[in-house]
Amino acid sequence: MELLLISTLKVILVFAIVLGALSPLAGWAERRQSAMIQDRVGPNRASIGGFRAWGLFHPIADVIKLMTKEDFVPATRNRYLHTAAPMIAFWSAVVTFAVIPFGPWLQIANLDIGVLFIFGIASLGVYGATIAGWASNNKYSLLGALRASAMMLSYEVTLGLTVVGVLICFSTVGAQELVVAQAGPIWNWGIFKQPVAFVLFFVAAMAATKRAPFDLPEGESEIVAGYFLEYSGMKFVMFYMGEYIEMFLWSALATVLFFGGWQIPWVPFEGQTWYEFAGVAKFLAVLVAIAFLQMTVRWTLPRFRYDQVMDLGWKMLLPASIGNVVVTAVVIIATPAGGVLQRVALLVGNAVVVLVALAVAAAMKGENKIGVTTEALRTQRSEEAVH
Amino acid sequence: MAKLTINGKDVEAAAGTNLVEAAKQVGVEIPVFCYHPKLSIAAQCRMCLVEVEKMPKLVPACQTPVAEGMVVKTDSERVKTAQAGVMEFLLLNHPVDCPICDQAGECALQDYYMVYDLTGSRSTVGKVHKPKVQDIGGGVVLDSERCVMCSRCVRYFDEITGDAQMGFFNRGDRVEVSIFPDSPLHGEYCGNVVDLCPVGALTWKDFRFKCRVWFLEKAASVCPGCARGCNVTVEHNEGKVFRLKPRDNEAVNQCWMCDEGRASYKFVNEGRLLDPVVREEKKGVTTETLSSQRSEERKAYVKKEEAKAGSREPHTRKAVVVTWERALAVAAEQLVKVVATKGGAAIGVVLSPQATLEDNRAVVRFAADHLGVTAFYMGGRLDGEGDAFLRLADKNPNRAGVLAALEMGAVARGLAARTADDVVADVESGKLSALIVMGNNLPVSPDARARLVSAAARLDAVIVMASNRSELVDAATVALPSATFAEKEGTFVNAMGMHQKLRRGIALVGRALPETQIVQKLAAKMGFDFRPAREASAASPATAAPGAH
Amino acid sequence: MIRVREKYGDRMTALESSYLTETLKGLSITLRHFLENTLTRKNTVTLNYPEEKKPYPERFRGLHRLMKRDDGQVRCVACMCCATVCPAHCIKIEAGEHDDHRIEKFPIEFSIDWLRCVYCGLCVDACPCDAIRMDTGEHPKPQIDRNGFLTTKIDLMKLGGPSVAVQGGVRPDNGEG
Amino acid sequence: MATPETARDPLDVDDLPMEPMVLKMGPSHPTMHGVIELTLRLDGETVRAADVEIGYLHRGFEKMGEVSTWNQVFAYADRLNYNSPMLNELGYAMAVEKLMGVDVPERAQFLRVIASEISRICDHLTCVGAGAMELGAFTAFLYAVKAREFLYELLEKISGHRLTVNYMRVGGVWLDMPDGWDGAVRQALTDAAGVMREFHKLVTRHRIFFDRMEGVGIISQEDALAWGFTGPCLRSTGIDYDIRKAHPYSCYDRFDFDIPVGDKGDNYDRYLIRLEEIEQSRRIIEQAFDRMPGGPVVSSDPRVALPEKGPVYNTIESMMNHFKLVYDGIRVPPGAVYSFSEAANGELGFYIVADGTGKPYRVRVRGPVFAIMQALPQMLIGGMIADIVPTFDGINMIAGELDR
Repeated sequence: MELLLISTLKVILVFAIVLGALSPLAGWAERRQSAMIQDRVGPNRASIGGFRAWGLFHPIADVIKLMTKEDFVPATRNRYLHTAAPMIAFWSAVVTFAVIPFGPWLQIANLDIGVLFIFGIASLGVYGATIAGWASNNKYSLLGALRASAMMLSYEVTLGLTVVGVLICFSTVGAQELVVAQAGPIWNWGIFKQPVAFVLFFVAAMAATKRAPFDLPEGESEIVAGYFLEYSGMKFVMFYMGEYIEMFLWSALATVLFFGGWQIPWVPFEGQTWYEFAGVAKFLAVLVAIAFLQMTVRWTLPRFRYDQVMDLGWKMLLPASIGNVVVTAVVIIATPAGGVLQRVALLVGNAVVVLVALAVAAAMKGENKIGVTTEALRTQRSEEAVH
Repeated sequence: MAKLTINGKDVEAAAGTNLVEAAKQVGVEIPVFCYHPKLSIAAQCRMCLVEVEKMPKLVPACQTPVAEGMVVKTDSERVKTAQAGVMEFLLLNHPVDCPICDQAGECALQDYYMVYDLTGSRSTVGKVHKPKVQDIGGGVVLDSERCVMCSRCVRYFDEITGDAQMGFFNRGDRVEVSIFPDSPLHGEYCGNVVDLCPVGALTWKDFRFKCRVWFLEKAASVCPGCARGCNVTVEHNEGKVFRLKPRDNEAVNQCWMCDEGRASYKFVNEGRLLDPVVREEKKGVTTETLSSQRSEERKAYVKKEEAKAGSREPHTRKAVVVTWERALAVAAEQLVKVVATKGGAAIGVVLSPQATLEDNRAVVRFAADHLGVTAFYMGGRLDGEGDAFLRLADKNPNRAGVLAALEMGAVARGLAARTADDVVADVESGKLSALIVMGNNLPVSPDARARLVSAAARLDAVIVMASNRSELVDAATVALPSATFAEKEGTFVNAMGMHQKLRRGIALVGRALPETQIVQKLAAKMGFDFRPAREASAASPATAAPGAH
Repeated sequence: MIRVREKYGDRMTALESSYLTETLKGLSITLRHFLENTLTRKNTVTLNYPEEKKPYPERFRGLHRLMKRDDGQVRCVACMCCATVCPAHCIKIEAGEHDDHRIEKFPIEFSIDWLRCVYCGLCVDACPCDAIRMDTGEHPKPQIDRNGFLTTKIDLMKLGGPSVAVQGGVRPDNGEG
Repeated sequence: MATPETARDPLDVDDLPMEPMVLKMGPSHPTMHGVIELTLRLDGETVRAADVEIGYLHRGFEKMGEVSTWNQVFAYADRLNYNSPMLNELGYAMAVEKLMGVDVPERAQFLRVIASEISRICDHLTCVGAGAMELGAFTAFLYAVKAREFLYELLEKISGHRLTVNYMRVGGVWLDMPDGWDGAVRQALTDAAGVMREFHKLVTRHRIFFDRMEGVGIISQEDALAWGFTGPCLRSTGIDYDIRKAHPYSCYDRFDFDIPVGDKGDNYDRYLIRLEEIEQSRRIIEQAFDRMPGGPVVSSDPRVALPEKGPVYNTIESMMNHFKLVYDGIRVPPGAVYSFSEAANGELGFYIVADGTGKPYRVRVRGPVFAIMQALPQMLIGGMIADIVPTFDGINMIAGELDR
C-alpha cells in the first residue's frame, strides 16, 4: 500500500516535471531561443493582465488553442490507425521516463535492465511515425514515414552500440547503478571514459528524435511536414510533445550515461536530504543544457538528405561506434580496472577511433553518387514520360 | 485639275481647292483654327501659314487655291517658326484653364502645342482677363478668355443659320467674341458652334463637366430624334451615354445637327425599364420596392420572393419584377390562350418606328407567321416641329423601316400599318383582346392614351416591349425591357429612304434585350421554330449613304 | 572573370568533411548571437510593432490627402488627371459646377479606393493643381469590410492641409494675375 | 532501359508488384516560390521523371501593357520579378527609350545603375537565403533577409517604397537621390556584407550544405546554351556571358567589375556565383558613387517627361504639355524594338511595338526564368525529392516574371 502510494507520487512528480514543465517550456524556449539567435524579438504577445513575462504564457495559449482546435482529418485515412499513431509515438516517449533516475530515489522503477528498457520502448516510437504516415493516405506523409522508419532504425543501431561502450566501462545496465558507478571525482563520469561515444550518442540521439539536421522525415521544404502532415489539434500535439519528450529522454539518458546522473562530483551521497534535491537539480540542469545544445544545433545546421543521412549512419557513425566498442572492450580487459592506466588507455583508444574515422571521412569526401545516377538516368530521359 | 507638290509629294487637285484640303489628300496635316470647310475663308488665325516657292512671304494655306506647278512646304524651318510664333501669340493671354476646361482632350491648342510648339512661356507680364462662364443662351457657355478669335462661330451664324447672333467686340488684346446685347443665342442649331469652337471658349451646358472627353468611347450611329436620321457618334463611358455629336455625311446632315437631336440620348440613361415585369395575382416583389441596379442580387431576391409567393394565397394584381424566364412564360401563356380561343385576328401588334428595321421585321414575322396576326399599327412618337434645314416633323427615325418591315414580313398578305388612333378604337370596340406593343408609348393624344390604358385592363394580354417606364408599361400584363438605339446594332431607314447602320455603343442596360431576341425567346417559349432572318438584312436595299457604315 | 570554385574552394578538406569543425564554427556564431541578444538585444532588428514604429522615409507614398485653398475649400478642380493616370483605376471623381465662377469646377465627390490603390504615386505627379498628395506617411489601416477602404472627399480633406503652391498664371516677378 | 531497372532492385524480388509513384508537387506547396506545379515520377526517393506546369500566377502583364500608357506600365513592370523591381524597370525604360531615341541624362543613368545593383543584391540575397532555408538552415535565411532589409530601406528612401518602387520613368528617374543617401548606401552595404560574412561562415563550407548543393541539379554547358539559359544559371556552367559586359548598356561600360563563373553547372556553383555577384555589385555601386555626375535626372524632352510643377501651375504652355502627357501618354513613334538587359536571373528582354499612340501596341517580355524553367525536369531527373526545392531555388524562379 505504502509502496503503491509512493510509486504514484513518484509517477506524478516525474510526469509533472516532464509533461507539465519541461515540454511546454521547451516549446517556449525553442521559439525564444531561435528568436535570439536570429536577431528577432520572439514571442512576447500572450499576456495575463498586461504582464507578458517574456512570452512565457505562450505555451499556455498554445495548449488552449491546440486543445480547442478542430481535429481535421482526411476523409480517406485509416480511421483506427490514424488515431492510434500519435498515441504510440507519445506513449513510447513518455513511458521510458519510468526508469530515468532523476534523483537517488526519484525513479519510478529501478529495473535491472534499465537502459535496455529505454531502448526497447523508445524504438517503438518508429511505429508511431510509420503508422501515421501510412494511415494518413497521403503521399507526402508516406514518404515522411518511410524516411522516419529508415532513419530511426539505422540510428537505433549506433545509439545502442555507443551505449555498449559505456555499459562495458561500468559493467551494468541498470540506470540507477550506472549513476552510482559514476560517483566520486569528475573523471569518473562516462564522458571522460567515452568521449567519442558521447559525441556519437549525441548525434544519433538527435537523429532518433528526428530533430534538425536530421529532420528529413518532416522536411518541410520538400515533403511539407512528413508523417504528421495530416494531423491537427490534439493529435498533432501528441507528435509535437512526443518529439520534445524524446529529446529530453535522450538528454536524460546522456546525463545518466555520461554526466554522472544526479551525482555531484567529489561530493559523496550519504543519504542527506539536501543532496537529494541538489542532485535532482543538477540532473535537470545537465539535462536542460544538453537539450539546449540540441536546439542550438537545430538553428545552426542545414538538413541532411536521405542518402547522406544513411551514409552518415552506416558508413561513419556505425563503424566508429563499433570501433569504439571493440577498443573499449580491449582496454577494459587488458588494463586493471579503475586505474589511471585504464583511464588513459580509454582516452587513447578514443583518439584512435577519432583519427580512423577522420581518415575514412577524408577518403569518402567528394564522392557523389547522385551525379552518377543522373548520368545513367539521363540516357533514358527521352523515353520516359511522367504519366 | 492642277498638279502640285506638297512636301515633295505629288498632288492632283481640282482647281479652286485650297491648300489645306489638297494637303489632306496626301496625309499632310496643316494646322488650322479659323478654317472650316463649311464656312467662308477668313484666314485670320495665321496658323496655316505655309511656304510656297516663288512667293516671297508665307501664305495662309486656307486661302490659297492650288495652282499648276505649285511647290508647297509645310515643314520648313520658316513654317515651323511661324507656327510656333502663332501659337505663342495665341497662348499669350490664354488662361491656365486646362484643369477646368471641358475642351481639354479635344482642344486644338493642346494638340497643336505638342506638334507645332513645345516651347516654354517667355512672357513675364500678366494675362489680360476677360469675362468667364457666361451663359449666352441656347445651352452654350462662353469663356472669353479662352477664345482664339477664329470667328468660326460668328461665321456659322452668319452663313449657315443665316441669323447673325455673334460678333467681335472691342479691339486689340481686349477683343472679345460675344452675343449682341440682350440677345441670347436662340434657334435650334446653337450646339453646332460648340463643335465648331476649336478651343474651350464655347462649351455645351448639357455636357459641361459630366465626363472628360478622353474617357469617351465613340460608336458610329444614327440620331433617333427625327426621320432625318442625322449621322452621329454616340459618345459613352461606363454604360452611360454622355452626348451625341454629328458625324460627317454630305447626303444627310453634312456636319451639323440640331439641338433637339443632341438631347435625344437622354432616355438611354434615365427612367429605364430594367427588368421584366409581370402583372400577376400574386404577392411578390413590386416594381416599387425594387430599385436596386445590381442584377445578381436582384435575381436572387426575385427568385426568393417568387418561391414565397408560390406558397401563398393569391393576392391583388400587382406589377411584379420577375426573371426573363418567368415573364416569357407568362406572356406565352397569355398569347397561346388568346390565339386558341379567339384566333390571331384578336391580337393587335403595334410596331415601333423607334426600333430598328430588324426588330420590326422580327416582330412582324413572328406575329404574322406564327400567331396569325393581321392588325398592325404604327407606334412611335407624335409629330413635332420641323424646319427647312435638318429637322423633320416626323420624330421617328425609322417610319420607313417599319413599312419596309411590314412589306418584307408579310408582303403576300397585304398587310398595312394602321394608325395608332386605330388601336385605341379597336381596343375600345372590343375588336382586339390582346396587344403586343413595341415602344414606350403610342403616338396619340394624352386623352386617347388614358382611354387606352383604362381599356387595356379588360384585355387578356398587353405585352409591351419598352425601353423606358411609361403609363402604357404600367398598364401592361407583361412588360419586357428592350434595348435602346445606343445598345444594339441595326438599321434605320430615314425619310429619304436611306438605310443607315447603327453601331452598338454601351452594353445592355439592366436586363434589357433587343426586340429581336425577345421575340425569338418568346417564340421558343411558345414552341415555334422561329429564327429572325439574319440574311434579310444583307438583302435589304443597299441605299446606305456614304458615311453610314 | 572570376572562377568561383577557385575563390571559394572546390573540395572539402578532411576536417571540414568531418562535420565537426564547421558545426562548431556555426555554433559559435549562433551562440554568440544568442548571448548578445539575450543580454543586450544588440543585434535585434525586429520591432515590437504597434508600440515601436519605424518612421517611413520622407518620400514614402502613403495615404492620399486632398489639399485645401486658403478659405478651406478643396483645391481640386476635378480635372480627372489623377483618375486618368491611375493604373489601378482607384480614383472616382464626380465633377460639378461651382457657384463661384472663379473656381468654376470642383469635385462633388472624390473617392479613392485604398484597397485598389497600388501607391505608385502617378496621381501626385499628374496633379496640375497641387490638390492630391501622398505625403501623410501613413499606410491604410485594416478594415473589416471593403467599403472601409473607400475613402470619400471629406475624409481625404481631413488629412489635407492648406496648399501654398502659387497657381493659375500668377507670375512671381510681377505678382499680377 | 532494362539494365538499370534490375540493377537498382535490391530485393531481387521479381514478382513483388512495384510501380513508380506519381507525386504532384504544388501548385500550393509551401516552399514553391510562387505557384507552380511539378508532377514527379518517383522511384523511392529518386526522381525518375518530372514535368513542370506553369501559369498559375499569370496576371496578364502583357495584356495590361496594351491598355496602359507607357509610364503606367512601370507599375506593372515592378511586379514582374518582385525581388528586383528596379531591374525590371530599367529593362522596360531602356526599351521605350531605344524606340523613341530619347537621351537619358548622365546622372539618371548612374542613379539607375545604383538602384538596379541594389535590387540585384536584394534578389541574390533572397535567392541564397531562401536556398539555405530550403535546406533547413532557417537562421542563415533570416540573416540574409536581415542583410536584404538594410538595402530595402535604401530603396524605400530613394523611391518611397520597398518593393513597388515605381522609381523610373521614360527618360530618367522620378527624383534625384535624397541628401545623404550615398553615405547610407555605403554604410548599408558594409553592414550587409558583415551579415553575409556570418551567413557565409554558417553554410558555405559546411559539409551538409556542400553535399546538398554539390553535383545537384547539374546542367551541361551545351544543354544550358540549347535551352536558352542566361544569367547565373548559364554562368554556373562556365560561360562568362553577362549582358552588362557583352553588350554594355546604360553606363555599365564605365565600371570595373568581374563576372563570376562556375565549372560544373550545379547548385553549388550557382550559389557561389550569386554570393560573388553580390560583391561585384557592391563594387559597381561604390564606383558609381565615386564618379556620379551632376545634372538633371530626367530628360528635358517635353514629349517624354512631365514638365516641372512650377511652370505647370502657372503657364499654359507647360499646363498643356502636362495634360497631353497625362491623358494621351507619351507618344512613341510607330515601330518595334527588342531591348535586353541583365536582370538578376538572366536576360530580361522587352520586345515592344508602338503604333504611335500613347499606349503600347504590344509589350512582350522575355523573362529569364521562363527559358530556364524548361530545363528544370532535366536538372531534377536522377536527383532526389529533397533536391527538387534547392535546384528550383538555384534557378531562382520568380513566378511573377515566369507567368507574367
